[in-house]
Amino acid sequence: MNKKLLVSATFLTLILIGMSPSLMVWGQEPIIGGILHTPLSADAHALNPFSWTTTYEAYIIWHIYDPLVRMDLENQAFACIAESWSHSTDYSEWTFVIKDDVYWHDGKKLTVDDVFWTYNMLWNDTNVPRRSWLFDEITDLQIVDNTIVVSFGWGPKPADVLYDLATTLIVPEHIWDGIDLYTFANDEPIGSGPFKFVEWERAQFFRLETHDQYQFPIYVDGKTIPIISEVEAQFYALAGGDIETMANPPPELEDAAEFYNSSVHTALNDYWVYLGMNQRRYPNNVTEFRQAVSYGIDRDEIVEIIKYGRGAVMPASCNLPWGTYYNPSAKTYPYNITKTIEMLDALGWTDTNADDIREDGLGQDLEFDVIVSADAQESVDTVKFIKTYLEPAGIKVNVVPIIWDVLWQTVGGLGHIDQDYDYPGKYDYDWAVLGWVGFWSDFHPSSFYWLLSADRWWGSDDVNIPGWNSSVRWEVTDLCNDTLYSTDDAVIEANIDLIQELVAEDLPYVPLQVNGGTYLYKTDEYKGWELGPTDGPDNYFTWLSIQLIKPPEAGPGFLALGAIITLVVSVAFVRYRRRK
Amino acid sequence: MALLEVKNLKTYFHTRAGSVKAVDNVSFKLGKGEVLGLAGESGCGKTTTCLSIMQMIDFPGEIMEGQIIYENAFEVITENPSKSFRDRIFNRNVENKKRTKNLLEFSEAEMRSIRGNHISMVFQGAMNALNPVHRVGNQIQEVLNIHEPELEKDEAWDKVIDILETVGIDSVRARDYPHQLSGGMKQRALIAMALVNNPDIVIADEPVTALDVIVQAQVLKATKELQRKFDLSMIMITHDLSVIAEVCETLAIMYAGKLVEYGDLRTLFKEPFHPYTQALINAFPSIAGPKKDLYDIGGFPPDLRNPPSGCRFHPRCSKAMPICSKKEPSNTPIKNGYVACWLYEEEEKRK
Amino acid sequence: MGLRGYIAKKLFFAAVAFFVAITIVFFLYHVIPGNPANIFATDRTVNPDQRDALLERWGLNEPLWKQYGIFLRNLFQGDLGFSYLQKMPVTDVIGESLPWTLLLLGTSFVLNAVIGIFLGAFVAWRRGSKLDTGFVLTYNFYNAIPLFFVGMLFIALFSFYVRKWGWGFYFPAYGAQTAGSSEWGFFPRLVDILWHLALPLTVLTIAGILGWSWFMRGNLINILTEDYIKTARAKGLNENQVLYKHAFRNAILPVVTNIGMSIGGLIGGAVLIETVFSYPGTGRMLYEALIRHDYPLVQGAFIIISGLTLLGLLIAEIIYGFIDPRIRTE
Amino acid sequence: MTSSEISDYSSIRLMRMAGFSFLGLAIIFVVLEIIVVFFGELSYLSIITSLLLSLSVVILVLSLRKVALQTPSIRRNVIIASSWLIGYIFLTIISETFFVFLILQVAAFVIGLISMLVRIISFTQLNNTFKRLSKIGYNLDSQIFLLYGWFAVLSTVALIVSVYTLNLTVIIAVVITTVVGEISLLFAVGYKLIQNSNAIKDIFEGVQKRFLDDRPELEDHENIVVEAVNLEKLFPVISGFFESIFSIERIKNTGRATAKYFSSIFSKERTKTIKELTREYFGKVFEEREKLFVHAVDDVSFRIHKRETFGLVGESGCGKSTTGLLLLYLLESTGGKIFFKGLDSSELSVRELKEVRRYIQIIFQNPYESLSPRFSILDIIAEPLRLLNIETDEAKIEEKVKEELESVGLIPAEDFIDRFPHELSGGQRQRVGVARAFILDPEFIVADEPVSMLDVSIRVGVLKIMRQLTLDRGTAFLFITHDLALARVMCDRIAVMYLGRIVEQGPTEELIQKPIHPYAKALIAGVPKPDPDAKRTEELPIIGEVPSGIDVPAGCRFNPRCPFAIDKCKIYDPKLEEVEENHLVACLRYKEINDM
Repeated sequence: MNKKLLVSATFLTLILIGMSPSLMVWGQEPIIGGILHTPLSADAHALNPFSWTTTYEAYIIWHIYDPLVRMDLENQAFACIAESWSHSTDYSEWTFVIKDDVYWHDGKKLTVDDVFWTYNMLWNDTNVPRRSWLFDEITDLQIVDNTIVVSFGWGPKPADVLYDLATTLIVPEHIWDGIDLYTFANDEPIGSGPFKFVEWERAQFFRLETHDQYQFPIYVDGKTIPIISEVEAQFYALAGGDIETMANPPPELEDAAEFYNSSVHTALNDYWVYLGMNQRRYPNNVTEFRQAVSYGIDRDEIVEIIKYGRGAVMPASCNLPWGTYYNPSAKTYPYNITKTIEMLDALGWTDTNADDIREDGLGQDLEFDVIVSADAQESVDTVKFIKTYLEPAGIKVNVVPIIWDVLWQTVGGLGHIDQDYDYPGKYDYDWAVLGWVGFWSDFHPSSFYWLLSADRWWGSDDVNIPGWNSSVRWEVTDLCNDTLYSTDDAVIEANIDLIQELVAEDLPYVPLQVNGGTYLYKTDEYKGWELGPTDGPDNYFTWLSIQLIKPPEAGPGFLALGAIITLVVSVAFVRYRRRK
Repeated sequence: MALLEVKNLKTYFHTRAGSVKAVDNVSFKLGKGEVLGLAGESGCGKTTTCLSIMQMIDFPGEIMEGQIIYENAFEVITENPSKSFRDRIFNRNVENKKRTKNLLEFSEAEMRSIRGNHISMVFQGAMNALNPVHRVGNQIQEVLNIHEPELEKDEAWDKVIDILETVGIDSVRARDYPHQLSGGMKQRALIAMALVNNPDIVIADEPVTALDVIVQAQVLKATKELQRKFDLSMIMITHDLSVIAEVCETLAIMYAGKLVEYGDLRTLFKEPFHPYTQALINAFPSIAGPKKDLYDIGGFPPDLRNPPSGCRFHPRCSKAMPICSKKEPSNTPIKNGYVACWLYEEEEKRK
Repeated sequence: MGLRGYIAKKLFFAAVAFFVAITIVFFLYHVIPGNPANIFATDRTVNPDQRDALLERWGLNEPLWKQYGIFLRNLFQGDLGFSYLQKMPVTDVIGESLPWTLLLLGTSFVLNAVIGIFLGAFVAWRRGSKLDTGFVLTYNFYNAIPLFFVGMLFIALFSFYVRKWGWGFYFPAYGAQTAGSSEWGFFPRLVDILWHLALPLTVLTIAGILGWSWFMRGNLINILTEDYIKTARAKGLNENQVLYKHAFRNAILPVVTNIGMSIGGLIGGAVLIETVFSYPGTGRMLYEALIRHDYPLVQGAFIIISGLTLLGLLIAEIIYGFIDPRIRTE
Repeated sequence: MTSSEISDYSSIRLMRMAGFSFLGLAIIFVVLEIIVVFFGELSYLSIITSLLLSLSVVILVLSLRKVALQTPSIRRNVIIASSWLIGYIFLTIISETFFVFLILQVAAFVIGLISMLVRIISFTQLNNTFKRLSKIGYNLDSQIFLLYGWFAVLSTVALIVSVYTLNLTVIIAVVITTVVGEISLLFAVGYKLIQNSNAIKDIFEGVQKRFLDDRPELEDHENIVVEAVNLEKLFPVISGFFESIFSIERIKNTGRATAKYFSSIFSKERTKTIKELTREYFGKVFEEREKLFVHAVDDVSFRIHKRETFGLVGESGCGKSTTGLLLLYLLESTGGKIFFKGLDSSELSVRELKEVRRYIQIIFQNPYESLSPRFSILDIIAEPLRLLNIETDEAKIEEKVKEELESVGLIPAEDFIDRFPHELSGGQRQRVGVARAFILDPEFIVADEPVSMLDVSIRVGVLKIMRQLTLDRGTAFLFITHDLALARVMCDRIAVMYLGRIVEQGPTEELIQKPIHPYAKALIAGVPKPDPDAKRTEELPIIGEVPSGIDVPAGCRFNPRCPFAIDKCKIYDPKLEEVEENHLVACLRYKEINDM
């Protein structure tokens, strides 16, 4: 009996010691300033600021490196390495003044030479992925004192230069000079950003500490970025206090967040989803038909049900209502199935053979296969919804989920490969559900240029994946060019208004929704969260302002102590009884 | 003076379809140095009888009644018997106040010190009775390890070598694994295993059935010699009367869970009393002497869940009388034994 | 002669199987749709020339058979290639994740085998008892639940609710070690790693233990009806001696051959568990490399995994040869 | 009939086999050529070489046929060697034809490895064969094969190197070496064959003559139902292969031989030729492989007449069950012939064999396992009728089954017809088995230990029924048992088998009363007698147990256990000789023994 007691007490103690988290911090100094924990859902691959391939890598890289200019939460330019910037009157020559008090993480001073080296490399070395299309347009680079002068053959808009070119991350010349970018893993990156790289355990975590020579004060001591692949696990980690923020919590748990001292912030994501109707095929190239389909889709319901309300309806004009250039008179397509039916009837496309499916002008059934990425359950669900919406209007929709690679190939997304040869499956689709990334809500002219001009996307017409080729397209292209070269704001505004109206009327893309994100963040430990309409709580401006308000619990593991005492007492007890 | 006496042993197997009376009221005696042959068809209860003596009946079997009196039983009685798991399962009464020589009252621990030590058993050895993953010598040595733990390892091994040579196996084979031995050698090894600790009684269950004739003859010869050498008491279970004829002195014939005839071997072979014994002896083909026609008993053995009333042999008996199907015959003494048959009971009564 | 020949035979077959496996992996993976150039497919900052240059640099513009030839040649030289994504030699990438997988799988495997076998033996010995019934029920119940769900349940329970309820202890919901633990010194770090290991290991091991003991139980129940068990009892052995000296070793023979199979199962389960618990193992890495078309990494990971499985199988068969004298001496 | 005459038939089979493989190879060549031409690249030379080589193999096989007549072991060797060679050629063709395609080089790498093994084996095998040949007067020097073997090894190594380096020059060099090597081999073989052309002529003529004239004379065709002539069944012990390939001994020997050879080249003091070296290091190892056959049935001949029960008696492992299976056509014999009603089984087509099987039935040993538990008794017995479409009318089938059941003593038949096997006792089940065997009125029945699982009281009944049915229906009956006493009850004639051979054969009573062969004597003496006074012979005449079928003793197979064995018995293998009418004994000393 005694023996059993002893053994079980020992076991219990060992288990308790093993379980005790407090032992982990035994003997450590109490944390001042605190370490911020923000999760990533997948590992980064290589910390190269030019050839990153996933947002996860970009996230880490933007902690470590700084550009000349960062975008603030309202998408306005914020001076980072550049102190100020100016341009010639025709916008063709841009001058950036470099700050004097910027240091690399290894203590060296950041000079204009580093900036020049970085820009020069991207300008001249065509093998390096250029993070901005404007590098193609540069005609000359010069250093004058502490300024760098960038010359163009024409005058791009300030928005283009600031948002696109000046956000290029600057790398230190003394480290990068002479390396082979293809094999450079950049394992211990040296940047000038707010956080210094400390440690990266692959697939586990990143550890960053505050750059103490950073130009702005930072109150936290550092950041730990654990990689947590499952959102549920992220949620429990957040609720349990292991991490401070997370994105897109499981919807069923979202409401529970406030019980665990978390706040919810919702913002729009940089992701637009549209229904691409392959206009290389009849009847997709009939504008009235596209409009009819557009009327037949209840976008509000899709956002509400499939997206759990996270997001917004995508306007047909490709510009969000609160954007700078939004044109309220552009056409919208509120859900109206009777209108769809009317329009189809007006086209004369009726059901003649009584199979509940209308025939088009050529007598073909209005039956369409919709290809959609099988990885994205939300998109598949969206198509299923569209199927039910269009059924009463006599349009039959088949859901065809396929893997992303194949989908991208089929819709012609491979871009340059298209021009050279045909590969199997190219453009062999009816409809597709796709998205765009990279166009902020406050559109500036270049966004339209990117999206709708016939001249972009490495010179191919595949940017218009649905094969938009009507006369309106050329009109829009001309307008875009006009806008880009125009210096008159009134003309620009008028052009953009017109573009929006044209696009909304002609519908190159049948709009669906703009995805949104929901973020949770712990309010009881830190203050100074900065939140924007398109940004979560974890952003550059939060990093600059966040402060610890609750000291972390630290000290010896009381539980372990208790366990040891229990052990000693039980041993003593057993001994005592045995002697007796 | 009987070394082992089985009195009214009843062992039943409880199945869903009813109790199988595998051994029903069996009694016999085994003297010192005597070789008893237990013969009968398969399923007649001869193996169950012997397993009952060893108390190795497994669930759902149960020894219902009877006594197994073992003369040297007191040698193993321990002072403080404790009930083991198996004791509890089989409801053994080990806390009795007055200890008798009845093995059925022994605890599992006490039975263990009897098994292999006082009473050992030889199973059909052709394939499975030796553990394939242990060396033959070690398997034999194990018996010594259990029952004579004070024995040094070397001494025990010497003993193993001795006994193997006694039964006619070359001592180098002690380090072999069972699959390296031939059938005959395996059987010899099993016999060696049974004999290594000088038991009083050896129960041999069909020891030569699976062997070829020549090997069979060799093994039987060795067995006989060993029995004489050690003055062993043996119970030889077999369905082969010729094996019994060769080795045994006393013969017991079982039929359907009953002992139908018991007596001196020579007498019984010359002048069998029970019709079943007669039939059995006549049904055996022989190689010696002139060719004779074989006797066909006819019919088939009964289902023991539902045995025939009265004498269990009566449906197949050529001399059956009306009374046979109504009442069970009792044991009628004959020369050196008894027989359970109405034919002779009537005679007794008539006298 | 016997055992050596046996081992040689097994080695030969293992080598052939390995070769076939890597060939299949190479071709299957190269002919499925999609290619590594799509890593940049949606990235408008990478222009066509750069993509072509990349493909050429990676040797992907060569015909498939030539790529295969080069792949094999490199393989024989011990070179698994250069990961496109990680910009590191594949051996280094795998070298970072493999120890974690081995830690998780190896520990789990040893625990599975040892506890599973003994539990199985124990349950078989008490077959028909309440313990046995309980075991059978548990086995069926646990098998009916998907492993990742069990993992999630464990996270919710032992990582979060215990903290919420104030039990004073908890297990981490993610990762293999605390960030920064590398500066703590050996023992605190070891404790930290074990602490992180606890949950995934438990989930993986419970399933394994149940599987192994189920198998063991079945074997032992069969073995216990064999004649040599009767012989052993007739020798006067007590129940424990019969069980562990005679029945156990025979029952364990088929279990040993099962090792290879169970390693395959373990790796399958480990991918799930690694994902659920964000454990930095080879399985998870393989999964990511697969969807990103990082050919060399996938091939490398596959070679390692199939190599491990085959190695396990080989070891199992050699162990079998050692413990079953019938194979050893024939 | 002597064994050499019978071997003729085997060798014709061998010829056929060689012919077919040649044809098959030719087809493969054509296909390969098409492929190669289609892809536009080709090394014709190697294809042609391989073609010629395969031709040479065919000639080789033919030339060896005469030799094959002499002893079974050489014949075996030839078969093995030629099949190895054919396999090797096939592999060579693949590896060298596809050589030009870089992708298949890797396949060639693997195949090359295998082919190297095959080459090593085949040339040592041939070496052995030729050693034997030279002993009996055929002077085909094995040196050339050794040379060729070394060539092959070197070229394979070069092949591997070439694949590794992917270097075109090396590849071409390898092709040339291989081609030169193989052409030289071809010439060498051809030269030797021309030298021995007379022998070849002899062989051809001899074979033709024998094939035409030497059909066994079957006297009394009507009465002989089954005749086994020099039946032979060898079971290869498969596991031996890898052991022999990978044995450390062999690897060491290879190393030693190579080292010695090269050292002798460099030291310019050739102490030993390659031939001697190879003999020294390889010869012995490969002879081991030859033993790895279980000689289950070896040279067994007997006849079974109508209405006759023939007993095969012997200890377990003596080959009696295998003989039964051979006679049932359930196993294919490796040598000898079976005549069923005068029909030679080896000349029957598959369909004809099926037809013949209808007349041959089996009674199994274990009635507990041989009856399907899900079939009713009616279905079990009627199954052959239905399967062979002999009777389609269900009522008639039932009638017939009932009749059959009654004839085996399951009376009344109505009680049994709808029952299932588990409801019957062992004896009843075996009677059902007997009924099933007899329902087709077969000409011949094989019963393998039909009563050994039954109890004594049941046995007699089943035996009597079988005996009765055999006599009533005139069936020939093969009764396989280990129990001579049972055989005495059942059989008209008995053959005693020992280690795959019949050692004594004769009428039952005569054999049991007056056995001649020492083994038969011992067997009879060993049978237990159910009589307490008639003790078994106190001193058993023989000792030990049956040796394994793999290590068959030289000379008389019984000599290690025979108390009468003398030196002569260890050398000469006795043939069955007729002692009295119908009483055959295979013993060299039977006269002396019986006089003793």
